[in-house]
Amino acid sequence: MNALDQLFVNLKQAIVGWFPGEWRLGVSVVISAAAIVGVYAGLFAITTWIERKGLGRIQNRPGPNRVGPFGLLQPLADGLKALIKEDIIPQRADRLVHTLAPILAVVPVILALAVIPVGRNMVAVDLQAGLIFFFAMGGVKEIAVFMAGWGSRNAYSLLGSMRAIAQMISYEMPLVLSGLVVAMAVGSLSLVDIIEAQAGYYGGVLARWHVFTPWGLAGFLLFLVAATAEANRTPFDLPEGESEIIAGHMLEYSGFKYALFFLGEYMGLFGMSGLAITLFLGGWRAPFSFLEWIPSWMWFFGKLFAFIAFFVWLRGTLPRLRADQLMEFAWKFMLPMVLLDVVALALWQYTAHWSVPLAGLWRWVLSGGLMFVAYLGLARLISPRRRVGPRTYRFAE
Amino acid sequence: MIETARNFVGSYYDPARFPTIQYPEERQPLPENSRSFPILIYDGEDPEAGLRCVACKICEKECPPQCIYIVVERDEKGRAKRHPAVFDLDISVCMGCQICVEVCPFDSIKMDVAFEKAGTDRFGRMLLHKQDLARPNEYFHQIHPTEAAQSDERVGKTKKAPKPKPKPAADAAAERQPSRLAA
Amino acid sequence: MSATFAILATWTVLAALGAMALRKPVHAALSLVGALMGVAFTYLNLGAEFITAVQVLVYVGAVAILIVFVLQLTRGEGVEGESLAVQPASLGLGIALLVTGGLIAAVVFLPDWRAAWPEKGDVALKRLGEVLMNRYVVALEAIGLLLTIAMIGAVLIALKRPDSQPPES
Amino acid sequence: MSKPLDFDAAEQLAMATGDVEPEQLDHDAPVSLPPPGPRYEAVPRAASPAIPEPEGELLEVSVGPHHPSTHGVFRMNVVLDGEKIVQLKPVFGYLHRNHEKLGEQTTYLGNMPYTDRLDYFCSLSNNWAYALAVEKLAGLKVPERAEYIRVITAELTRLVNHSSLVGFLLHDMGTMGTPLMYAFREREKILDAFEALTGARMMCNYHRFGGCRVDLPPGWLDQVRTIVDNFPRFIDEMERLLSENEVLIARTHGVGVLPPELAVNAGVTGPSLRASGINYDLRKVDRYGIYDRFQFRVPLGEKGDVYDRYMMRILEMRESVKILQQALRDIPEGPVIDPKVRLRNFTPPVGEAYGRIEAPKGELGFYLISDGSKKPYRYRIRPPSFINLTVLEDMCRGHTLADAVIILGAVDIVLGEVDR
Repeated sequence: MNALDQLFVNLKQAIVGWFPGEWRLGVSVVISAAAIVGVYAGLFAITTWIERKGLGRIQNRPGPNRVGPFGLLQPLADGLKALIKEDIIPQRADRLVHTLAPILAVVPVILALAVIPVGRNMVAVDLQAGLIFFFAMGGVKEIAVFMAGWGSRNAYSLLGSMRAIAQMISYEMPLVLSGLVVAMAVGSLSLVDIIEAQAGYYGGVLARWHVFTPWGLAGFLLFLVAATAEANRTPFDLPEGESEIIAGHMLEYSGFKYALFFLGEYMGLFGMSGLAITLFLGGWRAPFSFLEWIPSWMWFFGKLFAFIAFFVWLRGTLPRLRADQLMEFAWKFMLPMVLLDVVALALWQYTAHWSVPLAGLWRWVLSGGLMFVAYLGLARLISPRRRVGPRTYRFAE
Repeated sequence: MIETARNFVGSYYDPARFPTIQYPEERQPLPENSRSFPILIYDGEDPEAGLRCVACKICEKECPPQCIYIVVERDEKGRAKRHPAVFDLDISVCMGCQICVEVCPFDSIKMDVAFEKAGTDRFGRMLLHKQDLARPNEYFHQIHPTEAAQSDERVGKTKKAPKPKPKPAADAAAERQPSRLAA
Repeated sequence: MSATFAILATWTVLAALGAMALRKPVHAALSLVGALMGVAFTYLNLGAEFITAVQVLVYVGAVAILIVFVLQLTRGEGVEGESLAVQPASLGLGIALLVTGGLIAAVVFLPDWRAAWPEKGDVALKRLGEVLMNRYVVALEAIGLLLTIAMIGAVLIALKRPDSQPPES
Repeated sequence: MSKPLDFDAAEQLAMATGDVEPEQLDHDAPVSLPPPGPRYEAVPRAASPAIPEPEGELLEVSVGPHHPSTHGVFRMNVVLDGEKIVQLKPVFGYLHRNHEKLGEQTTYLGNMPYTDRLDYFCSLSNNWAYALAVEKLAGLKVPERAEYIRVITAELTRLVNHSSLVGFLLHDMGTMGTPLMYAFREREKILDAFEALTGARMMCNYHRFGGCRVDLPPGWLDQVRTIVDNFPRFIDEMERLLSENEVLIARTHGVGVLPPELAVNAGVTGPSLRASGINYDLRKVDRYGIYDRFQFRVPLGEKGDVYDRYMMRILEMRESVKILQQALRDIPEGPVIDPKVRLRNFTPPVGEAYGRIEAPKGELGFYLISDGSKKPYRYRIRPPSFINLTVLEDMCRGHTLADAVIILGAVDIVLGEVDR
């Protein structure tokens, strides 16, 4: 069991061990980087397949089923097609900016993925400020989006990139704050420490994940919504809203550059899901004590696949919001909720050493009640129904 | 969300929720009335001699997009024979409306069901001549059995017996009773 | 001076020069982003992870975006084709010399500047927090208040338009 | 919001067109003639309203003709102030194919397949409207069974159109085509029935002057019965998926409001007009065909926004199912076409006629003048999508571009009909 759990760690150490001493650091870094790029790029391929298949089934279609068994080789065919497609740069486009943008859209995301632990002892770089580093790299993506929109010299691209940036900035606020709630609770910005803090089991069975606390549950949901927006997924996929601005900042891209943008988007999705798992769902930890025999990295990737399936499901169901509603939602709902979540955490921590009877229940009522009441109030405030009221239809005979 | 999940699961076991047909391998049976493009019916073995068409040019006149082009065959003295020298049909113009079939008093032009007519040549491949259009009566029976039986009955009424060289008489009677109206 | 530092320093200086010399405002802004990133990675090279992340988050993620946004919304046509360098050149040179001199003086006249060098590792982040929240807490709060006031002022300026409500029904 | 208008608006409209007696209109209440003169002042609309003082720079964007959400080759020249639309100019004609002039060069029968191509989602309704006009012109009677078949095909067409429209509308809102696929799943079953009946799935060319082309194939009624019986299940699904969806409500409530006065003045018909609260349905007003034999209701909207227009479609589908169930129950045996009608050399007497039906998109009318020859002397169409499109700018002004897309989607245009 332990051997399987530490399989990749030991494998890496074995390979590093073959090299002379002064080479070892370099080799270790190269292996980690290659592993991250390789694993997540492979995951990207599988995800496109899952997404197309899932959407197909949701829409009562078979999805890709021609290339390979169950269409499993479809990502390969897609990639090949993207590679051999003509790469068009608009004549009046800013060539350098236009070309750099897709690269810049992928690189920071890969850097961000490096800090997420995927298993016990399996993290490429354990930064002291890993959480902030992750968010910072997410911020660099905005520059890439701007470069793509501006460099293409297309009104739709520019509009799309402006929308995308406005959306990303607005949702970065609740995203970072809901992440920081966890950092406050744990007292560290290192993602490894955050997973460490979620060790142990309630009653020896249920894991002590943050999502099982009132502030953690609220934070998780808020984080999930913000992450959906940050990763440009429905219902927040306005930047590429094809019915309005066609493909947004990616409009003028074709061939492999377009594929790179997609790679960036999906890797961003993995990053967001991975972070949500790390912050709230115990990272690579098992949910129940009796399931601990399953290797840690399997837990991480299992949770990641669950997230991907959830996002596909969401995409198959919901229409997208309008730009101003999106902003309204971010500033009038998400931000106050996240700030209140900080208060909820404070209440939770403050009452940690209460010695009244049923202390656990009271803590839940206090901290969770705050979030619930806030949710009810704010949701009523922004609900479109409040503005128009229910409809009654008359019928003429 | 629940509704889409229901459809996701349903698509695996409920055929009503999974209407896709893997087209080139599987095909939906075409209903009998199905139509695609016109064909010319001939009796007997010889597609040239057995052609029912008498080059009356009614379909040419009635065709809304005017995709039919007919030249009457003439003998040495220049008299019109009851046979088309040229019968061209441009299926890039044809809209498959079936009006030629309805107006044809000789049960000669009918609708095919074959729809896979794609080709790489925009012009030559799409202009069909009478050799391309001619189909035996047995084929017609195959694709539209009910209609073919009715048509045979009418043709039998107007022609005493199928001869190698068709000589349809009493067009007037057929004209008064156009084929589709009796159906 | 390590090779990493040499690369980063060259990169930063080149990008900073680009920010001054490039003719298109957007190019200049993007070049500035490059310079800021160079500085950020220099911090990382020095082991200050938190400062790196904050530098990227604040300067690249927010300030640079703000700059390109402003450039885009004002279209930046007025200054297109001109260098953004300070005119006249002598004034700019003077300012540059003053800043450089100040930095050198600070380094030279600091009693023991090696003592101010933080140890690597955990200390950087933890100590930073402690110092900010204890010794300099008043200054920190004052800066926060100042920024809040500035933001409210900006909102008030932006709110000048009275009929900004979308037409309902 | 002004007070919702009632039946007298419809009376007024019907009388304005001049071919309906006022007695025919009011079938329940005692006849009370409205005072002479139009009760709705024709409010002149500025052709292109003055652009208000712009806050910043105005941006002119040309949406289309190759834009994924313009439902065909259609272009909107939009002037934007930020994201808000200050001016919107629809540009169409990319699909113009000279339909009306062509109609004057073609025989009466030869026009029938062309009417399929007007609104290619509802070829059977178009057929009916044209057949109705020619039958009025020539004074033909339609056999009982053919009338039932016409009602069945027209209502099935309405189901096809409305369900697809709901799908397209939601697709415009960005649902990745899920409702669209569900709509197409149901549409496919109806198209199969059409193919079994007429030989073609979309370009049916089925109705003839004085009846229908062929009789129903064996088993067809059972096939349709199965479809109709299963259809409410689909509508329920749609409603569960959409009508209570918070995002859909946010996107559609209060968007693209069409005031009833404007709707009447601009000649808007169909679900868009009824969504504004005006009771005007030709099936009730004209009672053409045999619609007076069926029990059905006409849903009326409240606010006239996109949500109401969407709900009109859903509710009308339910009513259509009711009509279909009655028609399928009552359909008699008998001939399907008047055997005296000549197919070739069809020459109606000299005169003129206007035949109109309640097509899924609104009032579809064909106006014909005969000079006694084989071809119509004048052939004119009143296309519902085209006339409904004229209020697009009024509905869109002040909303964002994203709203314009769904407002356009809810108008329900088919460019084949707009451009002709």
